[in-house]
Amino acid sequence: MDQAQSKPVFSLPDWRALRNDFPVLTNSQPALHYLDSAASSQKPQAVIDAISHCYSHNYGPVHRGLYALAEVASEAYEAARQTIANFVNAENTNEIVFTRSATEAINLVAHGWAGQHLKPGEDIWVSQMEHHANFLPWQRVCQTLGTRLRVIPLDEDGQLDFETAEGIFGANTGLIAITQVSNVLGTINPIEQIVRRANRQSIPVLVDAAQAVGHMAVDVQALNCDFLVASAHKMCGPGGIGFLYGKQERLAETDPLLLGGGMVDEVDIDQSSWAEIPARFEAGSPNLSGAVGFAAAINYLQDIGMGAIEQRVQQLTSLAYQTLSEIDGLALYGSPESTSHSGILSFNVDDIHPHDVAHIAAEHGVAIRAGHHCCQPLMQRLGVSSTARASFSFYNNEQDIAALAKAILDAKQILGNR
Amino acid sequence: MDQAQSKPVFSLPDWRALRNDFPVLTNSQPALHYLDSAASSQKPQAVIDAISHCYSHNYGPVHRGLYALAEVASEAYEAARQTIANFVNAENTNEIVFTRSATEAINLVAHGWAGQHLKPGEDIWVSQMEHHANFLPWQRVCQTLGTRLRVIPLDEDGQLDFETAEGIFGANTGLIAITQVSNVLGTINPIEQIVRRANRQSIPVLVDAAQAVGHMAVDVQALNCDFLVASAHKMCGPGGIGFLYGKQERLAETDPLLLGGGMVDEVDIDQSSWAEIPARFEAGSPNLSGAVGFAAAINYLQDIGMGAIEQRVQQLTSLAYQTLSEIDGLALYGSPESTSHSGILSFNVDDIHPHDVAHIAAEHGVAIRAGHHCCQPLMQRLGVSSTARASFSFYNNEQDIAALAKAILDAKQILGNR
Amino acid sequence: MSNQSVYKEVLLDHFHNPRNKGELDGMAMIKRGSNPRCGDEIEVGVNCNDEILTSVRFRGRGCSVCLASASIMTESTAGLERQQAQQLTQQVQHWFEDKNSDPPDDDALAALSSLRQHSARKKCVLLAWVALGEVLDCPG
Amino acid sequence: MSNQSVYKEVLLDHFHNPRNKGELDGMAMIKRGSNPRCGDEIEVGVNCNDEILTSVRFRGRGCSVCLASASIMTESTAGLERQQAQQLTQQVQHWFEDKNSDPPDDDALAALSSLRQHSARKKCVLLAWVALGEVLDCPG
Ligand SMILES: Cc1ncc(COP(=O)(O)O)c(C=O)c1O
Ligand SMILES: Cc1ncc(COP(=O)(O)O)c(C=O)c1O
Repeated sequence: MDQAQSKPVFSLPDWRALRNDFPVLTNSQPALHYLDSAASSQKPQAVIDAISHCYSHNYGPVHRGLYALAEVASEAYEAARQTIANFVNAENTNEIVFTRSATEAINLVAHGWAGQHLKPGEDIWVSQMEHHANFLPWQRVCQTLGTRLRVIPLDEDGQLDFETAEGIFGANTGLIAITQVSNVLGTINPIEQIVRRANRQSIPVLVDAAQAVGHMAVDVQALNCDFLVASAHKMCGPGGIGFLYGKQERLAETDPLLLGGGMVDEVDIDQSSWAEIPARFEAGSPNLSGAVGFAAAINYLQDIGMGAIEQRVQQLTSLAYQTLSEIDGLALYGSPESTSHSGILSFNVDDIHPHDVAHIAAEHGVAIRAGHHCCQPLMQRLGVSSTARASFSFYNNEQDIAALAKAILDAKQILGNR
Repeated sequence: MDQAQSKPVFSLPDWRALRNDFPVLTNSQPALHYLDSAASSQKPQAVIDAISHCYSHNYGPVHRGLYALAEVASEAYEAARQTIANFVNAENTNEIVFTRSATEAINLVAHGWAGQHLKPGEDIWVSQMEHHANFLPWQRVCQTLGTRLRVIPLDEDGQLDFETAEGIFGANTGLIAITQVSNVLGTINPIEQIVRRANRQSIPVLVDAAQAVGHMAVDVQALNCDFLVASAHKMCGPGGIGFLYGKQERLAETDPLLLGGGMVDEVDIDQSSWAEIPARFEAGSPNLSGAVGFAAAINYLQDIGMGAIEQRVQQLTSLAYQTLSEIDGLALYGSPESTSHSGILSFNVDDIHPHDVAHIAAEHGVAIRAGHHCCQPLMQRLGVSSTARASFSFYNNEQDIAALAKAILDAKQILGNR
Repeated sequence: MSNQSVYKEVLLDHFHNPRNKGELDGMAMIKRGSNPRCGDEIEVGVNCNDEILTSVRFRGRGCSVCLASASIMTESTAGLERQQAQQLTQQVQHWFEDKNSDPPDDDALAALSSLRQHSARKKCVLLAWVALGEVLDCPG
Repeated sequence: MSNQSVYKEVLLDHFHNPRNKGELDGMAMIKRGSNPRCGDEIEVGVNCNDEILTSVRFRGRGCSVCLASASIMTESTAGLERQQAQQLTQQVQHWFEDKNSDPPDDDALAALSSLRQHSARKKCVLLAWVALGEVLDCPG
């Protein structure tokens, strides 16, 4: 990080040098064109080192010991919480709950908030582009509680179509759970506007920011959402850790999902009293190296600058869009030329099965993903069973895009309509 | 590990050399006497390296890609599952579910099995020595379902007292959830016998093996339990990962706790169908480095040998027991001279508050824990609000015990009855 | 593209010119196999005469590997005794599940060999075979 | 033991010979503070006359730090005006919450200073102070 800090404040990042921060990319022989960052990003050396350092020098149980190592561990864990709070501009540090993932965070809200506060007959709104993680928990809540699952349709460009989402901002809506960025289309949804309209009816909004945090500046106070979730592994951080942001008053009315050590004050045979927030939601031994690695990832990203990252990815995505558009028989989903679009492109080529496209790409050293991307409702809307998807990070470059185009042409040649 | 493998098969491990595998211990200046392994163990270099290597060479999304990195990742993840299955002698690999922790695993069974199969009025039995992780989830099930929480009392020696646990093996019992090793007393419970008696009435048994797996040979087929849980971080592995073992037929009748990506087959707006076992229980992006680090920890322990580890810890515990017994005014809880005892000693000294004992110990470089150890029901039984606890691992040595004794004498001198 | 490619001549030939593919009208026994993860669906139909498979056909959609594997399967099993076909089906499955297993004794299957190193494609290769196995296990 | 020890003379003196500790009969205002994590419980009682704290006493159980801090507190606040006592209470809390803050202007509190680097002991130090703060916040 010293390197990044010593550069003049206003100069552009040296993207070529930054790519070398990622050992998986530099260690790969032949060259790896990693275009699957939306599934999980690669990790910079700074994050790998932070984890090793934690285990080699500062490892101890968090919140549980009176000796130096345990104090250092507890302080590092809480400092990581602070880092996340600052990164998403939470008003209070205790509005950040560590979870194992975005998925757990959504399940926590579904169980602990929706399960406690929604009433039979009320509507929970999601969109047609939700990841299963932001779809299935609500489906279960509806089956259990008798609430109704409603779906915001998409227009031809893959944008949310509020015109046809009748009653979404009405009195019968109990919750809106919506993704900030689609992991298939790359669409960036207008969360601020949605929350503003929802607020008039005091409708809580949960934002699935798994594809947003770490990819663009995310400000929970500006969004003014009630809940927001993300995972570290999609933003250069380690696996096994994510977070839930919740407004203090919302967290105060949320029940814990997991019960166990560290989340109670007094335990009696018959009943128990929960600890304060956010400890209440963090049952079990805290994941210290996860928190430390997560904070290191955020520091790494902030050293580059979120604005620079966003711009870089937009440029790469535009270039990829142009390049792919020129390929005969290639269908791009969503509206990638729009400015409200992040670094994700989904497509199909001729009638070639996406598995074959991805496999042939792999034989070219290009890592893309094929499948339904955990978005079956969206696939139904698009009328396909799967797509190929290329997703871009700031560590990608022009050669990655050229290699992708070459691979697609090869796939056409091998398997395309004859 | 080469080092461990190249030694002749029947020689005793070189414990002094093994201690040097733990960078936190070798990096500490002045010497660290880490006697808090029951809270979380330190990590050997082999585990730290496995995690770094994963992130530097083999990192990719698990179960989701068709390119080489993703295939390597998926295979490493499944190989780790196999390693755990072998380690606890599960009949089938798919009986091992990755969770974030022992805590999550118990909550999964409480929600997904007990919550589905127990009936109002039935009894759930736990013991008076349970960790909150194996207590609170059952308390909630009882509050929700109308089942009754029953508690197996302890006798004077801190052993389960089945004489007074009336009806535990009777027709009204729906589940027994019991710890294999007490994290306060060190008592090893006779799980095999409990399961044998429970089996006559077809009562399922869940074993909280958080303090057992990695500390002694644990064989789920020999125990014949229905469920068993543990966390990697207490057995030289990384934070943020643990597992649930469940008999195939039990897992087949268990509902998932978390819903999201990777755990469904087909998703429709109205309903969805779960994927096969164990994928059904692993919603969200799998924690690759966690699984890889967990497997590395098991390999490390197996290279030393579980028998050797168990024996070493017993020797250290006996020595500590002898040494501490000689201290005037020191009260040891449980029955540490018994052979069914693992490397955990809880005690109090005179009327000195355990916080003070632990703090003064810390000033001597001795890391012990003070508090209720997430076992408030047990504290009530012992008639104290907290205890000091020293816990031993194979990487401890005689000097650690001498330092502990010295620290306790110092605490007596500073704060003891005058 | 490298020599390691799984997209070799024989496989591509079966994909571009699938054998015994089309409607299954008149087939005595039919089973469906599907892979919800990628939306692939195959139906396999078999006619028997005196315990001999007189005709094996398939229809459905899937990736090239899935379709080529089905096509190869129809050629390799037609004409076999039911028990022989069952054995071959098991051999193929075993071949893909256990990296150290020997190849089935049918050279026509060699075109699938390079796919064994791609665990993610296992389901694609086996979809038709699993369906055939179910057909053959039915008393009938 | 090192020189860094928090168990220094003044603290130990307050622990071994606590001031103003015992029954709270006759105290006008009483508040309880507890730390369920370690079972510690303190009750703080205050008598006022004309907005001046005439007597501050405590009882309860806790670790040496908790008891010594309570004892020091009773000496440091008795005789103050209610508002001054409130201010001191806030200063002490702030002093333990913010590592960069200045010490409160009462030299008697210096004995607590070395505990500031032990975040795990913060609750022990503050238990009595928080209870006192609640007493003083009550309209009286
Ligand atoms: C006996 C016992 N059970 C369960 C747990 C919970 O383990 P974890 O915090 O890793 O989920 C612990 C550790 O704290 C324990 O000692
Ligand atoms: C939009 C979106 N939401 C939620 C998730 C779930 O994230 P995780 O698997 O890390 O819990 C993902 C990633 O798979 C995603 O892309």
